[in-house]
Amino acid sequence: MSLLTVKDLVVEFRDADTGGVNRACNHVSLDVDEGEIVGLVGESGCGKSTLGRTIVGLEHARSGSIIFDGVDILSLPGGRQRQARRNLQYIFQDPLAALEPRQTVGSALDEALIIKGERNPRARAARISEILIATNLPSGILTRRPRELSGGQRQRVCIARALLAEPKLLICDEPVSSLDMSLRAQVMNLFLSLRDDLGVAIILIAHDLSIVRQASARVNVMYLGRIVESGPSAELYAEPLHPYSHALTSAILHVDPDIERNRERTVLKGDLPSPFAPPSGCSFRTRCPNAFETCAELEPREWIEAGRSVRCHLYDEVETKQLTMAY
Amino acid sequence: MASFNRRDFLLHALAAGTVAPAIFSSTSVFAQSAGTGTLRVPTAREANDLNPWKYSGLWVVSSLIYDPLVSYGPGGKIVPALAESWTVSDDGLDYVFNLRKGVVFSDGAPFDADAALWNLKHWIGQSDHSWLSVSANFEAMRKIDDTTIGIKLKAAAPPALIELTTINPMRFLSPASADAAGNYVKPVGTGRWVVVNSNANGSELVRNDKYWGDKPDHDRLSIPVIPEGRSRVAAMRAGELDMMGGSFAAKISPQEAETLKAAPGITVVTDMGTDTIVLGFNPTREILKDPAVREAAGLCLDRAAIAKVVMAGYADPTVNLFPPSVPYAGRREPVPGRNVEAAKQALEAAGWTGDGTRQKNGVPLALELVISEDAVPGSRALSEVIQSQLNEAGFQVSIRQVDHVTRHDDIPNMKYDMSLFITNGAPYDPHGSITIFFLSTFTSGTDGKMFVDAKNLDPLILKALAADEADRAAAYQAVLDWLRDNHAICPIYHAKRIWAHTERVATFVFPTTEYEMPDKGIVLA
Amino acid sequence: MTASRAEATTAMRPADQPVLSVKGLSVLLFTETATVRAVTDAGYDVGRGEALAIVGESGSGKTVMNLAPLGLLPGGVRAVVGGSVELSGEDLAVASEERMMQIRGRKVGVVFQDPLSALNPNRRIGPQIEEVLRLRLGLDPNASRARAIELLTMVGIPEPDRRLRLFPHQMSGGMRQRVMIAIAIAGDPELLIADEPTTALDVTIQAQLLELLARLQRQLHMAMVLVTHDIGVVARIADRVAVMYAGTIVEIGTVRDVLKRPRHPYTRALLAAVPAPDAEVGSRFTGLTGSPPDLSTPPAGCAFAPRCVLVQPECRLDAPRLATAGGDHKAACWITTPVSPSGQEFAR
Amino acid sequence: MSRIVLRRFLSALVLMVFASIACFSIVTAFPGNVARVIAEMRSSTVSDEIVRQIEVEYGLNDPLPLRYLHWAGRALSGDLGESLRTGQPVAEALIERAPPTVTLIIGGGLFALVMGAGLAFLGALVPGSIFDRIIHVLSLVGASAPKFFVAALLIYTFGVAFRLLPTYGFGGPLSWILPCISIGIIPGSILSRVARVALAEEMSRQYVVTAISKGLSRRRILMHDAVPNALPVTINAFAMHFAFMVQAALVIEPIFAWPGIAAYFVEAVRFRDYQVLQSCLLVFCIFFILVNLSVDLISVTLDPKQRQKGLA
Repeated sequence: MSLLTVKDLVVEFRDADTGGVNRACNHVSLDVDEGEIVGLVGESGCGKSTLGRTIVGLEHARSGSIIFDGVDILSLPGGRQRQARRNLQYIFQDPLAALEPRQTVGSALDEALIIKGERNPRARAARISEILIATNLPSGILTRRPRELSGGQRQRVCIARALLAEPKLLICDEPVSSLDMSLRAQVMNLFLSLRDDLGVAIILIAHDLSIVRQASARVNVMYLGRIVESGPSAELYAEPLHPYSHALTSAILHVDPDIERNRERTVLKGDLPSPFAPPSGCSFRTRCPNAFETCAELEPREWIEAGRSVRCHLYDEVETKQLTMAY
Repeated sequence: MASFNRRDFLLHALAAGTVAPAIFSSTSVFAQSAGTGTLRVPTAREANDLNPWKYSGLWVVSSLIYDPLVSYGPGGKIVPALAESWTVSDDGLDYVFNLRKGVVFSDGAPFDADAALWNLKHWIGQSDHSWLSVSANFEAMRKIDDTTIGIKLKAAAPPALIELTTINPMRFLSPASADAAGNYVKPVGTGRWVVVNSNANGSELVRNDKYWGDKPDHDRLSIPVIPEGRSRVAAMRAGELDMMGGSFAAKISPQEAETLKAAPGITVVTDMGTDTIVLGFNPTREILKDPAVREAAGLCLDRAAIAKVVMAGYADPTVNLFPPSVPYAGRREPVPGRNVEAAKQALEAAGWTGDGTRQKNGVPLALELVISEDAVPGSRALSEVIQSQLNEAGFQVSIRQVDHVTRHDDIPNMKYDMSLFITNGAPYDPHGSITIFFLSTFTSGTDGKMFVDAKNLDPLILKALAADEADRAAAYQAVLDWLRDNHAICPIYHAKRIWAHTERVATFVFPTTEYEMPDKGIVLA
Repeated sequence: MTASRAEATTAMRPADQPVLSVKGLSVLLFTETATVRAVTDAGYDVGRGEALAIVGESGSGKTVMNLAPLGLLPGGVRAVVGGSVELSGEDLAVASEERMMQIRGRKVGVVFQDPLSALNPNRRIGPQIEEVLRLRLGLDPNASRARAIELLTMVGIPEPDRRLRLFPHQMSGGMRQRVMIAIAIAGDPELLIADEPTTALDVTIQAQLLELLARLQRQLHMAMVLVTHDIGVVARIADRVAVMYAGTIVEIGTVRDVLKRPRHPYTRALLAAVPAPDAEVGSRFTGLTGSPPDLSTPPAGCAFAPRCVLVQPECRLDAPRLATAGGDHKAACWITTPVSPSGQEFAR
Repeated sequence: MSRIVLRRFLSALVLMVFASIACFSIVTAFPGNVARVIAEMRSSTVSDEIVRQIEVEYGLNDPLPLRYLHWAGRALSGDLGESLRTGQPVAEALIERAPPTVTLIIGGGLFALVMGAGLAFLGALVPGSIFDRIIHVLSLVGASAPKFFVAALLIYTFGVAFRLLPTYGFGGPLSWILPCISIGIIPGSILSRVARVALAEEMSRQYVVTAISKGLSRRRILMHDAVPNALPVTINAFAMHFAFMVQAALVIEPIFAWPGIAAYFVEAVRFRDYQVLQSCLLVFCIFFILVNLSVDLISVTLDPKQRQKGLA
């Protein structure tokens, strides 16, 4: 069953000076099952971080619903919302910024347990040593401060701290993008073990597509506040339906120079349009190699079939037929 | 400035070149200018309103512009000024003044009986000026002829002539300079100096060439305002001032006097002061009603040491209320040394006993000494010495330092046990201080009392004030004797008058009172 | 090898002379707390029209190795550079400051990692491009403006004359990096150093910029040094690649040699750490254990030994040097690339 | 941008209202009977009757809010009342006394700016040079030396010892030198440090490396990149010290016998001339607020992000 169901979520930002409105999440819907890793990919500014932050309550939703663990969070009053989100934890992109620089790792972890209400110091110590093992951190790290740690260690400390709250869902916003490739593996494997051993569900927000592909069962592709495609990751990568997904997967570089240099790549033209003035119709049409007149006129509807969904006018004609690559 | 060609530019540059040295030579408005005839004397405050009938102006400046009918001579002798001669009727009610002939104001208007009466009308007999006996007792005045006027009083006022020597509101403004309604507009008098301008920067005066007496030796008088003592001393040392000092112009503290004395080319001159610093007791306080307590306090004071240490020697220790420079100052009493043992004995005998702070019937011998630097400069240091000297005999003295406004609230309202007072000095004394500080029926509203005793002291004071010239000395002596015998007050010292001048001043002559600027007799080198 | 290289040098015609020739380069960095041997005994050549990629983890010295000889380390970092760096035969070590300014303006162009911080946020794009044209190329305002428009067109910026009036924050990351590239090629340089040029950008933009860099390099016939940690980028546009670990080049050769037949265990580990496109969903990631050594106290022996799967006792005694693994392909590993019996590798 | 400007103006206006209330209440809360002081100014003799009469005349017994409204209303029409001590209209006195204060603040500000910015620039041009050491020493001395001490030292050196400059008085340009230096040297030395650090920080930024890679000289980068970018920080620091020069003027004006507004205030404090006190405080507050407002506006102008945002 679904652990988290986001339905028709709308989040808007208003520029205080110009009065312009940026609809960072535009009727976004998302499902996460228990113990599932779901990927969320897209370019910076597409709204993927906003979606994550709104789920954990860091941003204010304008409309829509977030049902977590059977509770419709947004319908609750403020204080109860925090209570309802107790089992939701957020991991930031920059672990250094997320940690208090003067606080030792030990006291940061201890604090998390105190906030949770654990009064017994002995129990807290025991819990911390468990979590260090789970996150593959040496116990000597407890007396160190964030600056004295390697990037991977810092990120694992952040994860350890989040885990102390015994979350059912972790939202990880670019958890490995600041890490070297050799360290990425350590952190990503930790996520996989958390899911396997503790049954934690994870929303993995990232722009590194190859990592998302390997880690998540399902992937959502976001573009300008919309989820334009979602589906099982192996299928989506092997056969992307949306032209944007196609461009994204095509951007994954192969390490074999022979393969890499001989393959066809879809290189998108131009930049992400301003979210304050998105294009009419399909917001991707300005960069889409397949765009035609309808794209500028109508917003595409969502086509769903066999666990995959896509928002693209290319599928208007095939309608009931099986969704396949139409270009 | 549409076209500005090269020739114009050169012309301007040339002009600038000739003007520039002028600008830079007169670096300050008060810097020594090309002529040597400017005397530069600072005041600590600005002259403000030079209206002769108001009190807000600076009298030392007014004294240079306006003349009185009669002047205060050495030793309190009344000497002619705008009045060449005068007569007082035997009952002391009728005054007739024969005005000096041919005197004109600096604007050319004649000083005659009309001008004199016009001036008197502006203040005499009015409530704001009732602190002056000549005003309080005024009945009528009249023009006898063009150069003779008469003033009639309701009751005799022996200090009347001395009061007429003072500055505001006694002095004479040119009626021609007033507006149609007769109100003051600008300062024009018959005095030795004419105001060129006077503002917050200071006052610029030039010699009055129409002056009726000896004209000044120099043609300009520059009176800059320099509020800070330190800055005045520096300016003096830098040669930017010629002389400074006086209680009301720009007071030199004893410490500053020492600094100036050490500076090359600066002479510090002193003269016997005309006022007295007095430790006064609030006679309404129960503790202080006991003469033994007051006597003991007096015995504790080491006046010689205070004059030497606190005043750096610029003071004469005293037990007299008035210095000899004041008329009817009374017999000189020897200044006793400090005698703490005698003080202790006096207290013991009066029932004040115990170690540390003495007590009597459970009441500690604790007194509050209220001081204000604005009222008596040097109060802080003096009060600390008094505190420690009194403590030795078993007093417990606490000091409360207050500002100008609070003092003027608390002292008249008798919210103090002890306070430091300063007598008025010449020309107001002895009658002024005797009345203000000791007569129980008189309220000045600002000064408070050094001591009062309606039953015993008031009759003596009233007698002295009313006494004619022949009896006056004895009558004042009776008051002073009473004060001494009853240990009513503790006079401490007479501060010396201090002036300093540079070598530019060849001859320096003290003015007769501290309310005036040194002027007559000053000769520049 | 020494002999053959000497022969090669003498035989080389001026036209074939490498644009950049680095020999025995060492860089010591002085930080507040320590002295760090950031680069040790590095050597490589880059020829005209050739792209050399330098890969390694952060802290491996790949950026310092390229920027320190040009005096382009971030503010406050003091460095001592040893060895020789020759640009078109001119030794940078003996160049005066004045000459260095000319070299930096005319002969070398640099593209930095983060285009937002690499551009002055408070100046318009135009002046930032034009100042180099005016000061280093001596163009007048009209000519420099025309040239700036031309440069922006070359790097694929639409409406260049309008863009010149914009501030960096008014452009997207991709556009800013294009501006940065325009600045780098403004002096018509012989060598382009691109320091992680696509790392800070989104994937779709990365693709655009890699195409652009590759096209410009061909078009302008520049030598290019591409510093990156992304092996995919190397595979895409580099001709040769040097792999750095702990301040030393551990493997160097053609892209095909190094990426398809890696010799050094570190190169192999890096390649393995890249998720395979056909990896099973949910399978574990491959990575390296441990972390790079602290270069303020460099270890004896092979710096990679503590993390190496092939480590042998002798690896911890003496540091291996680059030895040929066939042709120009060299690696520094006692185990995979033992020194040839002739011992000539030691003669350097 | 006009939106931002308008907002800043409005908040400055609101601040001014609060400041005026504060000025009014602080002064009226002083102890001491004002009526008695007024009475004393009129005559040497003060009776309780006269005091009561004055209390009625000046509305001293009215409730405070009413007195404030009266005062504020009249102040808005330019009538700041009359000095209790001299009877002079306060507005007139303030205008009369403005030139010395304006000269002092502007002259001192300019000196501080030239000294601070100059030293910082020279220091940044050749880091570690003699200028850097001067900045270091000055910022240590400047932060600890009392203002009157600096003034006294200058007066002694240039006035008394060498007799080069006048020791007091507000006259020609030469007489401005010592007071302006006295008031400007402390903010100047602090500013030199702030500006030096700001420049150092700018010079350590990545865009400077870019500029070096373009083949530009250190001097040019300093002039065209670092200085403009260090300006907002420096201006902010300068403005703060510039505003606080009013406080320094309270010391400096009396020392140099400059009849300015600050000296007027000091004298008014002594005599509890509360009409003058309120007005001076109000003038100081308005000065503070205006300085802040101008800094805000300058910052907006200097920052292209804010500027563009407003235009869009």
